[in-house]
Amino acid sequence: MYIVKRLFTMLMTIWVIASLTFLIMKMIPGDPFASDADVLPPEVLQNMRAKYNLDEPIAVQYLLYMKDLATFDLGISIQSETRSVNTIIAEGAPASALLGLQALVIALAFGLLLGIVAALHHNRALDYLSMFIAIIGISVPSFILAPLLIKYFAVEWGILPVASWGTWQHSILPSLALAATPLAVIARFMRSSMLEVLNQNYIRTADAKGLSTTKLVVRHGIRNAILPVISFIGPLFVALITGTFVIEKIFAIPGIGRYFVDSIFNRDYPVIMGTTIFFSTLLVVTLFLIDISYRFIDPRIKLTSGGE
Amino acid sequence: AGCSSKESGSGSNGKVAQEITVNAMSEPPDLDPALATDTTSGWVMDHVFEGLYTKDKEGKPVLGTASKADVSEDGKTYTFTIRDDAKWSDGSNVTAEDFEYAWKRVLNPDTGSSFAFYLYYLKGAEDYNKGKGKVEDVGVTAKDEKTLVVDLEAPLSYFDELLTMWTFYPVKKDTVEENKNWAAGADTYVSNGPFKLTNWKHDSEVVIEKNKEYWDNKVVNLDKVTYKMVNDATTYYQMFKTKELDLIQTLPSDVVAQEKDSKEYSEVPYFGTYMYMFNVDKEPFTNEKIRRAFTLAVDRESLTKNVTKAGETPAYAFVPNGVDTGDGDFREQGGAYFESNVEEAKKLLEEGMKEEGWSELPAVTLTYNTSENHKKIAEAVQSMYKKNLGVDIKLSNQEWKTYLDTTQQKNFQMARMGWIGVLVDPVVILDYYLGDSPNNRTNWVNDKYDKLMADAKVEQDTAKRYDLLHQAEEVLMEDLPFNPIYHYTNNYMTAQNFKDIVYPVNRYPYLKWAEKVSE
Amino acid sequence: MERLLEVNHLEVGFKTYGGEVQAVRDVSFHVNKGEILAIVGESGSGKSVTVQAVMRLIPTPPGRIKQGEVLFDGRDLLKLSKREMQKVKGSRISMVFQDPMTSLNPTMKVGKQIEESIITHQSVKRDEARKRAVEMIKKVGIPNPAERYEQYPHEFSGGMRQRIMIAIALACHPEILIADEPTTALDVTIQAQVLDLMKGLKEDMGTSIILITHDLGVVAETAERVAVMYGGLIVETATVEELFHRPKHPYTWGLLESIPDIEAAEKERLVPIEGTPPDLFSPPKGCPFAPRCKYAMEVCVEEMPPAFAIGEGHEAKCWLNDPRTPALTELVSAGREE
Amino acid sequence: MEAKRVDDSLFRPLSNKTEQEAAERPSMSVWKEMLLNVIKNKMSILGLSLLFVIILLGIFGPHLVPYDPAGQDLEKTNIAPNGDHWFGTDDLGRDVWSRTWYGARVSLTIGLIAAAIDIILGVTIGGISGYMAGRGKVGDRIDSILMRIVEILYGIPYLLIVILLMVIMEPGITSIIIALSVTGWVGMARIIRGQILQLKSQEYVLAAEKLGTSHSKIIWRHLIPNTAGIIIVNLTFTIPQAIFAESFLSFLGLGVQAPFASWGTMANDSLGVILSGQWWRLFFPGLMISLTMFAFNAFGDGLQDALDPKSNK
Amino acid sequence: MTHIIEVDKLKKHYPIGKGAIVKSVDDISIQIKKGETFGLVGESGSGKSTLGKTIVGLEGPTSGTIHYNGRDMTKLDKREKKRVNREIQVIFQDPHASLNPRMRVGDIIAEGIDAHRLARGKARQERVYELLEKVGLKPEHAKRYPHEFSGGQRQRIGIARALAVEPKFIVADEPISALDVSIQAQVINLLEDLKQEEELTYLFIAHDLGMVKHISDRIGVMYLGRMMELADSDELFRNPLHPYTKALLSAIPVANPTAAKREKIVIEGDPPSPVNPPSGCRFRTRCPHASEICAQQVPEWKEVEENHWTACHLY
Ligand SMILES: Nc1ncnc2c1ncn2[C@@H]1O[C@H](COP(=O)(O)OP(=O)(O)OP(=O)(O)O)[C@@H](O)[C@H]1O
Ligand SMILES: Nc1ncnc2c1ncn2[C@@H]1O[C@H](COP(=O)(O)OP(=O)(O)OP(=O)(O)O)[C@@H](O)[C@H]1O
Ligand SMILES: [Mg+2]
Ligand SMILES: [Mg+2]
Repeated sequence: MYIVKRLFTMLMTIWVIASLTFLIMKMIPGDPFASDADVLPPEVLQNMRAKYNLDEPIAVQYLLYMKDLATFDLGISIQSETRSVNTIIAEGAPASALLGLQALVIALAFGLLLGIVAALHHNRALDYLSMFIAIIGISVPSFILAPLLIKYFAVEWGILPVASWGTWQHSILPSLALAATPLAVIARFMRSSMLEVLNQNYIRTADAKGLSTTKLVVRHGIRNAILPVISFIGPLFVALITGTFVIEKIFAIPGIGRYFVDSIFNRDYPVIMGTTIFFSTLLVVTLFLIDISYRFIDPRIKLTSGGE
Repeated sequence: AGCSSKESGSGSNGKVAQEITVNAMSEPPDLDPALATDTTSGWVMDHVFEGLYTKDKEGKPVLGTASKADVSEDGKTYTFTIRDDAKWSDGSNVTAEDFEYAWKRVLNPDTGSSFAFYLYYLKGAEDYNKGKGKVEDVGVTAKDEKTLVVDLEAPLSYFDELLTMWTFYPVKKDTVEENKNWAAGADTYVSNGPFKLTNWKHDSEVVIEKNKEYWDNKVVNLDKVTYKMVNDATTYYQMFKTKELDLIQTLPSDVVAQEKDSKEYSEVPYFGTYMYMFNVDKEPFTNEKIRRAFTLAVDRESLTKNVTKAGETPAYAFVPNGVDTGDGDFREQGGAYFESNVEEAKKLLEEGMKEEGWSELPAVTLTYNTSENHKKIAEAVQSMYKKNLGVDIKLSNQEWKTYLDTTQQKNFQMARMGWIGVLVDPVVILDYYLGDSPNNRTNWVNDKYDKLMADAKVEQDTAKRYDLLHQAEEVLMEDLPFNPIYHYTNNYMTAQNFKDIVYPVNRYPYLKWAEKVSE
Repeated sequence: MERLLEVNHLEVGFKTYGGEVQAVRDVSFHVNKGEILAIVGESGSGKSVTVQAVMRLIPTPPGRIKQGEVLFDGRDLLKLSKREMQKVKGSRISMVFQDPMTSLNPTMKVGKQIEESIITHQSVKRDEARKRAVEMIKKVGIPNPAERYEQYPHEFSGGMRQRIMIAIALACHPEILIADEPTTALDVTIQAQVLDLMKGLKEDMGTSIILITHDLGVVAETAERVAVMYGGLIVETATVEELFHRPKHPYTWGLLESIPDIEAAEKERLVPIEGTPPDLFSPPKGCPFAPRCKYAMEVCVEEMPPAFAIGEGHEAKCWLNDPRTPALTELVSAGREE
Repeated sequence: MEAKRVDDSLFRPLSNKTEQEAAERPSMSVWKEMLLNVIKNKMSILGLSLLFVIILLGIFGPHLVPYDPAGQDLEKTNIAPNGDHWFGTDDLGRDVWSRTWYGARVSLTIGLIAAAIDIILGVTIGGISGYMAGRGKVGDRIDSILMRIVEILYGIPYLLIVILLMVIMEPGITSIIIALSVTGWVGMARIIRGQILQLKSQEYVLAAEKLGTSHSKIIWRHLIPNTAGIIIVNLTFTIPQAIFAESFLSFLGLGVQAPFASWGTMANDSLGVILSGQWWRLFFPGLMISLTMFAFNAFGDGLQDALDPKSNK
Repeated sequence: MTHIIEVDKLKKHYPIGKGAIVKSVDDISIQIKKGETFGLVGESGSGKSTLGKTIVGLEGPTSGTIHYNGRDMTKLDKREKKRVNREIQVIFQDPHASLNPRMRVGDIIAEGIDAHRLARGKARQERVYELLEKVGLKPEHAKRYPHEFSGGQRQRIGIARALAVEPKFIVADEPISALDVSIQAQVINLLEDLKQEEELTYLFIAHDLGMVKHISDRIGVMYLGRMMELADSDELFRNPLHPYTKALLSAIPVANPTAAKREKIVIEGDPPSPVNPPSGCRFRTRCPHASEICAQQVPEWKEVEENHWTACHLY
């Protein structure tokens, strides 16, 4: 019952997001057909408008869009008139998702490790070292980190290709650049909540069982400390797997990240809507799963008052 | 490391693999000649298609798919004969009907082609495209399989040049009719140029290979051209450095200084002008003297040398270099219309203010569209006004489409704009400030200018025509509804093992004759 | 008799912003093989800290074992490497913690928490370990062991959690079981059952037990020897009989007096020990109990009493056992002025 | 036995039997104690002093040199740090030192604003949502509505919102604040909600409820302080995020307008130096961001320790 | 004497997944008189805490009703609810978990005062000091944090906190099990004194039967979610009727190592599960006197002697 209700709310949420996006999209000035090459004669514009139903009143456009949306038809891109939005997403999503997942795995693995090590060495050298790494990660954004990585790994040392997509080597630098900041944040979160957990009595119990530090942390520490990290990576996960404009641009990766931005700059209405719906669907589903996962992580958590 | 495509095929019997990897910057939005509006798509299509006319190594229009072009006395009717050996990449013949079909398709309102207006020179074309006329009345007919007759509304001196544009390329009728989305992928793509499309990985690369069916395939040396889509300047520059790319353009401005002397570096004038438009209906630019003051106060030499740095030519007029009048370059003939002069500018500003009765100059905001470079230039200009005129102007930027909207609504005082001629002819440039041009956002209307331009367009005598155009430009530069800053330049870096790459003034490098001479 | 564990001159302190808490001061005691030693004493007197120090579970920082040795099987546990200590903890010495509510991991199934000790120290298969864990749950008297295995601590009643703690400690058949108030949350029947279980271990396997408790009834019924703690010190050690019948420390007297008489027909007011325990930040230089002692003498506040040997295995740190002490009646009448 | 050495005369009843006063530890106010704890923590003092220095330089830095942060000298572009230009000059010949400290004003303000938004909106909304979840039908609904709002704000493309704001507002600090307020807090809200969900089953929460403590007090006095560590961590990365967000907004035309600098825009404008080698243009603003972050983190760690009464450091 | 609390057919069931239900409290009816101390003992896990929590309203009942001073607790308006909530307080079993580690003791105690606006400023502080003294702590302690106190002291903080709102009825869930005997005695004395001074009523849950006997006027015995026996405390100890009560009393350890160990009635068999309790009498699977009827019929809750109730087929 809870699930059914949640599913319904999820659909509603997506619908609200889509509608608001539609509204804002139409509110901002700019014409998809205006270009720097020429200003088009009104009749030519009219021809093209008609092709995308843009000559209808906004309410009608909205209804037409929602009707198509109901059949999962996201329309045709205005910018690339031969490509449907569905194709654009289908073709771009795998690269973005692969990259995002890779970055997430890196960020999680090293972030957690760094955070745990810092907590175990609270206010000692390793703690400070991890803080140092985290600060670099936090204060050097990917748009600076990426060219630096390229400069050293690809140009100076020649161990990895500069950019573009295809082999696994191509994915290393972008994943690293993408992972750096989340890694740092995860490390800080983990450190903070791990410090709290390590003070708890049950850790003492586990210690008394003669567990090694590793097992102690893995079995008793992580699960109790990971909640903030889980909360944090929910939206992050969606943002990463749906691609990042900056990284995809710098590394020339054929993902969909750039469409989120380019479509808006180009006023490519169908693509704006398509990417937004794609993103928000993933988002809403992920956040739902995160909510569910809270219960699995900590069985004491009660999300709703109804009997479960 | 990494870039596998280059290595493959090399090495066997010592021959150099004829392959080149170039940077297209971004995904070509459309490779359908009827729909494409951008230079990236144009770059690819220029290589895979060929129009009735094509360009030679010097950039002059020469016959391409047509073997013969007859013009009627009145200059309004052209009869083209299609080459016998003109073939589609699938081996079938290119016919006059293909051309007729292609052009009418562009004009069909349902196609929604943005560039349809380039075909308005054809008889009945405008009416048809605007939904007022019939398709039968459009002035293009295939007389027989190889003969194409074209009727123009009025004689057009640069029709041959116009026919090299991709909007006039033929498309294979059967293919297009069969599959609406024929141009979306390499499998269904049929073309008639020196190369053919063999692979299109969206947002990643387009691969074209030598078209064996092309009538003039002997002159084509390259077997394969790969267009990568690397948008980030820092990245493609580094890819060039690691030899992942053989040809790049528009270097990151910070590296131009250090690459200037390199053999791989080249600068090619680009047929366009970077300018600040004045809104002549908004104070203080209602005053001509103040416009002039603001124009003279910019030190263009310093700006291009120290700020933009990519070899741009300081602009003292509107039409850039590159138009061969048959009697020298149009710009050279016209010369400069003013020179930067701080003293003069100060004086003019004072006079202007006195004329208007201002004790204080109304606040000025310079608007530009969001971009690293525009920002830098605007900052430099801002500082020059402060230093040279003692005027503090404000800067404001907007994202491109919003900016277009704002400027179109004439909601600005001083705004950046760039204008590039699709065709290398002064008309294409000067048309910009016609009183009824939708591009003219300055509110400046001058009947004399419009008249001179109209006369020039119908003038059949070349020398007279250029003279009229010079007169028109003089009128424009007298009133100064805009402040020309510089004429564009494209800069390139090309790997030294290629020869015979052609760099046209208003298109991207042409690779038809290019050859790789060593690994 | 073989001394399995011997603690000598143990001192433990905790740094806090106000100064150092001297939680345990010069504590020495021993446990023989197969013996049950009870530790009783004031709340906050350092019982838990003492036994935690034995297992090196003092949180460091802020805590620190300042000196002393803990000899187990002839080796000083305080000098073992971390790894060696891990081998001892949980398998040879195990511990039931005082606070069952917070000493169980809230996010781990109860069964897993038991199973974990088994797997850590014995090379058994997972199924086998699981079976043993279920058996342990059953042994401590919790119904439906198989289902309970799957539940989380917050779904257990207080007493059940405490029994889970016991199950964890007993899972590996340790040589020494340290039980810190293991039955406070249990009703008497289950308490009896659990104590029987522990006694059974002692009898069958020769396990030694250190039992911390407040319930003197439990002490009387279970333990062989008793150590009484007050203010970070062991103030009296004796066999159970000696302690109950011939206590030699006023604090012990107070404890024994506080027990309500269950047989009593009418209600009397309970007799607590008046006053408050010493502040361990700056413990008095003399006997910590002196301020609350009815029989305090000048010497008590001035000098720390030594351990007076009273009889076989019976020691008390109280000046009253000094031959120079006047009669008790004299002390009481003179001392009380109110 | 050593007992023998004790003076016999002491064996007499205690004459003035005063109850021993427990030696009292210094008792002080919550704030004073926290302050003391912060001061005792070397890292947090380091962080605090660093922050102080940065702020001082933000105020006085530009005046220490004779250069206007916006003043160009096109003949002196890209000069490496030297005695005249301590941090060198940029590609328009402006003094990087004065721009850096001028930028500090903008960037630090933005950082503080973002932190304030995070606390005011993020913590409150997350707190309410987490606390209300599972508290009857009404509670569930409140949680659901708040979280749906969060999802919606996450879901609508931010760029679109920014462009809309740009159209309806003048560029400047106010616009930045509004732009940051739209979504700047949602991450914090989600995280705090998660923490509260976990915390609120604690018995002391039940006890407080039983005593009749109001919901808001339970949230603010019992729950939020126990998430202090996480809040601090989240703030320490909200701040740089906002500093870079400002450069993004400014780039789009919503924020600080050229020629005025901020660390974010300076970094953004000088990416090219990675290729061309005028490292100082990127390094100094970058270093300042990093140093600020170091200061915040060190201070934050110290604060976290200080806020936790159990960690007696 | 009037009843301050009337519990009628109260049930509290917890679903534990897979459709299983723990019947923690199953059909319990008791009345607590104003001013009395009602002792509650029983097997660990028999539902004592659950009953306590349900009465104070920390858990909603699955079914059944609770009346406070004759009013149905579920049918109070908002203002009344606030008042009733204040008048019914709880002392938690776990003095560790029930105090917020980040709040000072003074603030913890004053929490209820603030919530109900009972005092402000100086008066509030005075009140806190007074409460601290009342429970045997010192005013200086107000500025310390809970973790700086021993278990016994913390428990007293919990008591002071409950007293702060001038309650009428207190559920004390094992308030003394964490304390040493001497302090237990202090706390018990304290509770008794308070009862006199403040006219309190207690529901006192504990395992230490000696203490329970000492403090309670009446005692109820629970087993597996049910009430088994209920009588005046002396009566119960003197004359236990139910076999479970008998077993329980016999198991009390005696603080005398040499006294002849009393014969303990050992309860045979495994404890049954609250998920799937035995039919009829819940104790029958382990009862030495179980007969056929015990399996078939739920024994009636009857007053066997005056003020002495039990649910057993033997009577
Ligand atoms: N982490 C700590 N920080 C500061 N002081 C501590 C810490 N742990 C224990 N103490 C102090 O050490 C002293 C001894 O505590 P301990 O827990 O050993 O008492 P106990 O005898 O077990 O009491 P109880 O019977 O109440 O459990 C107490 O005064 C306590 O305040
Ligand atoms: N939140 C819960 N979820 C599931 N089961 C629960 C929950 N709380 C209590 N129970 C179950 O209810 C039963 C009664 O628990 P309760 O805490 O009332 O016992 P108790 O009589 O207080 O025992 P103890 O004396 O050990 O504290 C137990 O079987 C317990 O497992
Ligand atoms: Mg203890
Ligand atoms: Mg209980």
